[in-house]
Amino acid sequence: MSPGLLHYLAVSGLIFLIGLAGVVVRRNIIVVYMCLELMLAAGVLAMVVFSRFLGQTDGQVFVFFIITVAAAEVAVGLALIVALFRARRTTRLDELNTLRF
Amino acid sequence: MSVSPLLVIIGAPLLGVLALLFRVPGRLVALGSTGLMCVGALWAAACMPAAGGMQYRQGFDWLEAGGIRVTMGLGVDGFSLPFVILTCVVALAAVLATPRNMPRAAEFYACLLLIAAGAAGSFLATDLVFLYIFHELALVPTFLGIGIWGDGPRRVFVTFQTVVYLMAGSMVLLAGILGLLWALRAASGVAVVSTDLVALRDLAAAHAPGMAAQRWVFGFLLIGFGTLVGLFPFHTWAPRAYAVAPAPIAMLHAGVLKKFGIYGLIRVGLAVLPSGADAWREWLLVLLLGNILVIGWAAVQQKQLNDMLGYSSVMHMGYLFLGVAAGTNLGLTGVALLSVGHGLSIAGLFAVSGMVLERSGTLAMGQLGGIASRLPTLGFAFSVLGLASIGLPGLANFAGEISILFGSWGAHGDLSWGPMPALSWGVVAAAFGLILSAVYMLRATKAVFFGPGGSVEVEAGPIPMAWRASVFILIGCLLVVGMAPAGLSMAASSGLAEWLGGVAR
Amino acid sequence: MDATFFEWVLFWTLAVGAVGFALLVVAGRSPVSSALSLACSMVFGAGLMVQLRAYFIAAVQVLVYAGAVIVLFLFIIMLMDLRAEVGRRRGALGLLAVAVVCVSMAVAGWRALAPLAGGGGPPPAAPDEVRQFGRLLFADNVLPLEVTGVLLLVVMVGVVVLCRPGGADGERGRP
Amino acid sequence: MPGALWWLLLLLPIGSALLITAVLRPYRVASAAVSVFSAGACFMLAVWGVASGAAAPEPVAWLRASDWVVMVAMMLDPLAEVMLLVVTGVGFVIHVFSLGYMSDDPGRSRFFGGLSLFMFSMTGIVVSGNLVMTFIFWELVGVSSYLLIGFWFERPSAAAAANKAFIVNRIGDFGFLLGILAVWGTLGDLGFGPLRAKIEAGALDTAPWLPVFLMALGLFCGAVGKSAQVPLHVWLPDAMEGPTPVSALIHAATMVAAGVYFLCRVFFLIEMSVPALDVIAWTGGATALVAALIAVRQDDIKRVLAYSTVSQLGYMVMAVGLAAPAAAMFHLCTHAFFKALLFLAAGSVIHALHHQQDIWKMGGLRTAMPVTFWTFAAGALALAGCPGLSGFFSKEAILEAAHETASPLLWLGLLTAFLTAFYMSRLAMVAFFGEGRERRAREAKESPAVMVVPLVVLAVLSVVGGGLGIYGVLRGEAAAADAEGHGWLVPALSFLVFAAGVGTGAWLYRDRERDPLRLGALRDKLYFDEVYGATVVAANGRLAQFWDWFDHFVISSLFVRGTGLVAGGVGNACRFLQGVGASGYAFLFAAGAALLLLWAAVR
Repeated sequence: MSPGLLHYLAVSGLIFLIGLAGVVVRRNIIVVYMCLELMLAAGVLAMVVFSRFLGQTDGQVFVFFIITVAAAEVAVGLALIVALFRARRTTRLDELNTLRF
Repeated sequence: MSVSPLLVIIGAPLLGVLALLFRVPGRLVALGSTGLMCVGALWAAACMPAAGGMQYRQGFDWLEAGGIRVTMGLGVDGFSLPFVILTCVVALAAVLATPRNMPRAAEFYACLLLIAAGAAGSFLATDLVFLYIFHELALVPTFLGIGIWGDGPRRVFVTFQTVVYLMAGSMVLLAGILGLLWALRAASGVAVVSTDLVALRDLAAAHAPGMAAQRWVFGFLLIGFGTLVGLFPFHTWAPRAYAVAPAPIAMLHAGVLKKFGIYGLIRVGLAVLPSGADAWREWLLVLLLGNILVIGWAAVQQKQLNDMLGYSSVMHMGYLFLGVAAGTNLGLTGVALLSVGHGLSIAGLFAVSGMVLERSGTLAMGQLGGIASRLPTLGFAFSVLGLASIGLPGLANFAGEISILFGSWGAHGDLSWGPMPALSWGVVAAAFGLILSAVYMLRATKAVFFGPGGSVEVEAGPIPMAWRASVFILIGCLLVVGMAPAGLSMAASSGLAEWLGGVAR
Repeated sequence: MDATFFEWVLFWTLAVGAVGFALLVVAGRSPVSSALSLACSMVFGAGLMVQLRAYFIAAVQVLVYAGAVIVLFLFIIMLMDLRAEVGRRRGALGLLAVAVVCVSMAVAGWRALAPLAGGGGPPPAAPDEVRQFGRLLFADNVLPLEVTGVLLLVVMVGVVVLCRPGGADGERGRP
Repeated sequence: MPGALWWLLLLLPIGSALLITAVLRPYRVASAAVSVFSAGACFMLAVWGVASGAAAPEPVAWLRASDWVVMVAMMLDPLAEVMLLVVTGVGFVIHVFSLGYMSDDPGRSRFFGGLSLFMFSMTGIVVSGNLVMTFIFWELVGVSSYLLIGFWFERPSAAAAANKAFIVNRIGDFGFLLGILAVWGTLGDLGFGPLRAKIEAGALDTAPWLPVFLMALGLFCGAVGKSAQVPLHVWLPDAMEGPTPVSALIHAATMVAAGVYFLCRVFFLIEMSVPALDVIAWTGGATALVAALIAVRQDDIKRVLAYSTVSQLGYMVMAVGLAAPAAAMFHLCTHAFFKALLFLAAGSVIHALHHQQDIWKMGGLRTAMPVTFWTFAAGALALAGCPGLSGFFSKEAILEAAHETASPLLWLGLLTAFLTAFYMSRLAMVAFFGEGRERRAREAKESPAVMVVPLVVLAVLSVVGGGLGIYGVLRGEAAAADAEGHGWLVPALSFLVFAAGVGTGAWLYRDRERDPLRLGALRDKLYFDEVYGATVVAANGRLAQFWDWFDHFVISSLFVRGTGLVAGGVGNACRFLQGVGASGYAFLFAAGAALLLLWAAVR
């Protein structure tokens, strides 16, 4: 009995949680961003797993679009981080609280 | 919309406010509009038939949404006539009592006129929603008046507290009104409830809401109206506000606006929710005794003249609530009479205390003294008005108080030889309140006006003629109503009989 | 030792690899090591996909995701010559809170997905899987494809504007 | 006389009062003239009305609600007519006297305004036809006495005395009002006529004794307050702060008698409760004795007369308690004459000595002011009960009533009579005999005619008052016949007591510089004021402080400000949610998601 749906989902869930923990714990904005990508990757993995186990390739088409959008998002995010870095000279998340109460 | 006295009464001040927007001398406009109001009131009184039903009904549909139909309606009947006359007379007196050198006079007169319009409107409105709207219209300028022209160290704090307190009261009242409409719709099953008072009363008579609903809704109405009037635990805003308010604002608010709560409670509470009123009777009795006795004793202890007047005004509200608790026709007629009497006398007293403040710079009774020897008019006016407010026969308050005491004696209980009903014990305590009122009023008269002279230098000099006219008008009306109250009392009692129908025993 | 045993060995190595490197991303001291471990994690993920016979997606993931995105990260890190994070770690209480949240999500997920357990491996891949994929992509979903294209164009213009020496707001010409 | 003219009795004085206060205040002569004219006209009207036996006018509705109406009605039976004559007569005489007495006072117009207001209210009480109307004029009389006592309001003592008088009266009115309410509640009517008819028809026969007792006690409360009976008598001696004509008119002749008059008016109601009668009788007796004792040791001439008034009022109330209202009214009438006379004589002495009121600073006035002395002597003898004068007959009638019911009050009455004779002879000896102890006493001259003539008129009335057949009118002609044959015991005893009193007084106080009797307690008015001050007034003060504290701190600070603080606190507490920083937001986001998942999973 080869590895079933649940196992794959478990792996993607684990990766998702690790990403989430990273986002919350880490202070450096770049690393937070990477963890965000990690969560996204977990999502992609789950999509592929479901599409394969349900036998339809729609899932994979959808994944294709996800990856494209993710790429676009990374580009914009990093551009923002660069602009932010130039303006504030820091990447520590705690110091970026001008909008805060 | 034919020209009727009611339009004159409400229109005059509103037009006055408009006129004040242009560079028109404020005092002239204010005097003109309040004068017109009095003419309208007299016109309405003159043409009031003996039947006492709602006269001059006019109005137009204003809003129909969410299951209620609101009509902007005006009308006056025997019961609301005394209140309207009181509003117009006190408005005129307040304008006259305003000192000439008032800073930003035009805005001040605008505030006065708005309060007068709001108060008159709330007594003339024949629609529950407009009753509420007019009162709120009158409240806003009161806060402005206290905040801007008031004096005293904690002016801003007191204004803030008053605003929040009265807003809370209004919200509770609004909840009560909405609860009322909802309960009626639930009980009667009619799709759209017209908020016209007459329609509401008939609907409630036909399909009386359940006991629990009546108890809850009347509770909200009582607490809401009570806060606006100064029912015992909800009264703390009143003395502080009057201590800080300028005299004309205090005159108008204490004299007229505070009666709105009592008028509303009778007009809406007793008519639409009679068994709700029965349920709350004991609680109301306890609260009003708090009013009479607790506030009475607190008044004896006051050090400032305006504080004392504020407490005395709140204490007399206890008598009005006793009349409402009794709910008998005689008791409620007494409420109408005492409202007029108390309105006139407390307005006069605040006018005098305003002048005392102007002439001596302080209202601390410890420092003041001997003002009657330097300013005899002031001494005479305060004595007469003070005696009126503690129920001297021959002046209006007494007729009201005696009717309330007789109306409440033995109401809701048999009077044969058994133990006295609860309300009669309330009357005993209220009668004891007469002694308390005598104690604090005479103590104040002696401290401020009699005696050799206080430590504060009082600026003698002639009292302006306008101020004399204002006090003369108030004392004159007190005498007229006091000497011959039959006119007002018959109008009020027939109006009440027609309005409360079988309710008032 | 039949085929399933081999599959399980492959699955476990790939799974442990992916999760391990994901942990490294979070626990990594310097951002560079985090970036690299992120790349490795992506590759192991792709491996899993290969095991699932979704070859095209695996290839796309490695190419676009692991390749381009991670390289971009490295590029930015180098640009901003970040030193290793010097601030103190998050307070114990914070860590505990996060742990609680993650564990509860894990439990909730497990409870929700429990009925799916069992069931064998994935059905055999369709022979013309890529052709089918192409038809889907260019026949049925041509509109989303074009929109994505436009999106990428917009993103490129945005990035160029953002990273111009004037910075996001342009007029303050600070270095 | 047409019935409608009776209304003038009320309209004239109130008209003059309003006219004076509103218009004539600056013109002192005109206001005095208007006031005296209205008093004189009222007296003429009263005499003409009583002589012509005019019927009472139609009542007018004063206050009307749906089924309850208060009428302004007049009730003119022999009792009211006698009282009316006394009130208007004495009132007019005192108005004339005031012309002279107040001639040099700046506030004269205000004084006459007050007097007219008083005449209006007093006449109102006399002619009133129902309980509420009586209560209305009751309060008006209280207010006019407040205004007149506090006439010289610059003096703090006068202002305090005025307050004291009004508040003590108000306490009496409190009980009175409850009495009226009880009567109205149980019998359902306010007019005296209908009430009397209902009671005679047996409305109260089935009633349990306590409510009737309380009702009668309530009505008696009003009399206790107004006629200064023991618990509430403290205000009358302080009321001497007012000008002397005021003391004469209000605090001797008329106002204080209103209580007794009212008791006689509602006697048909009070007599239904025997325990109430006993309470009334013993209160009257106690008041008479206590006041007489205190009067013995007073040094201020007006204070002596004030306590004497309280004592005589005690006599009248005792008579009512002994079911002899006619005797009480007879004594009231005679007392009105000689007490007004005594006060006016004292006024004339004070006026001559430039406001000197201490008797130990006087002396030798017998030669300096002969007419005042002889009129004063006539009044004093009448008061002391010298046989043949009016006081003797009226006091004897009261003692006769006590004798008939064989109650111990007879001996108490005789003791009081002795004390009365004693302090009056003391007063006469110290003030009028011997020689002037002070310069002002030696240079005193007789008062002008306008003051002396009223003295003579009142002296004549005091002397012949007993024989005018007032007693016959009061008790109704039928009973007059058997009045004489009462046996000799009481007249003999009262003469004996009179002689003893005058004798000891004369012997003890001939040519004395100081008062030989120590009796400090009596000089300090048996410490009533101090006791009241320590108990009632202090309790009121402490209660006021407590409730003020309660209102200030518990309600306005604790509840009102408290809710404000609570609202602020909750707001603050929630603030942390908003300001945690980026990672905080992420955490909250994650926590929310986790909760949702858990909820979805568990449901």
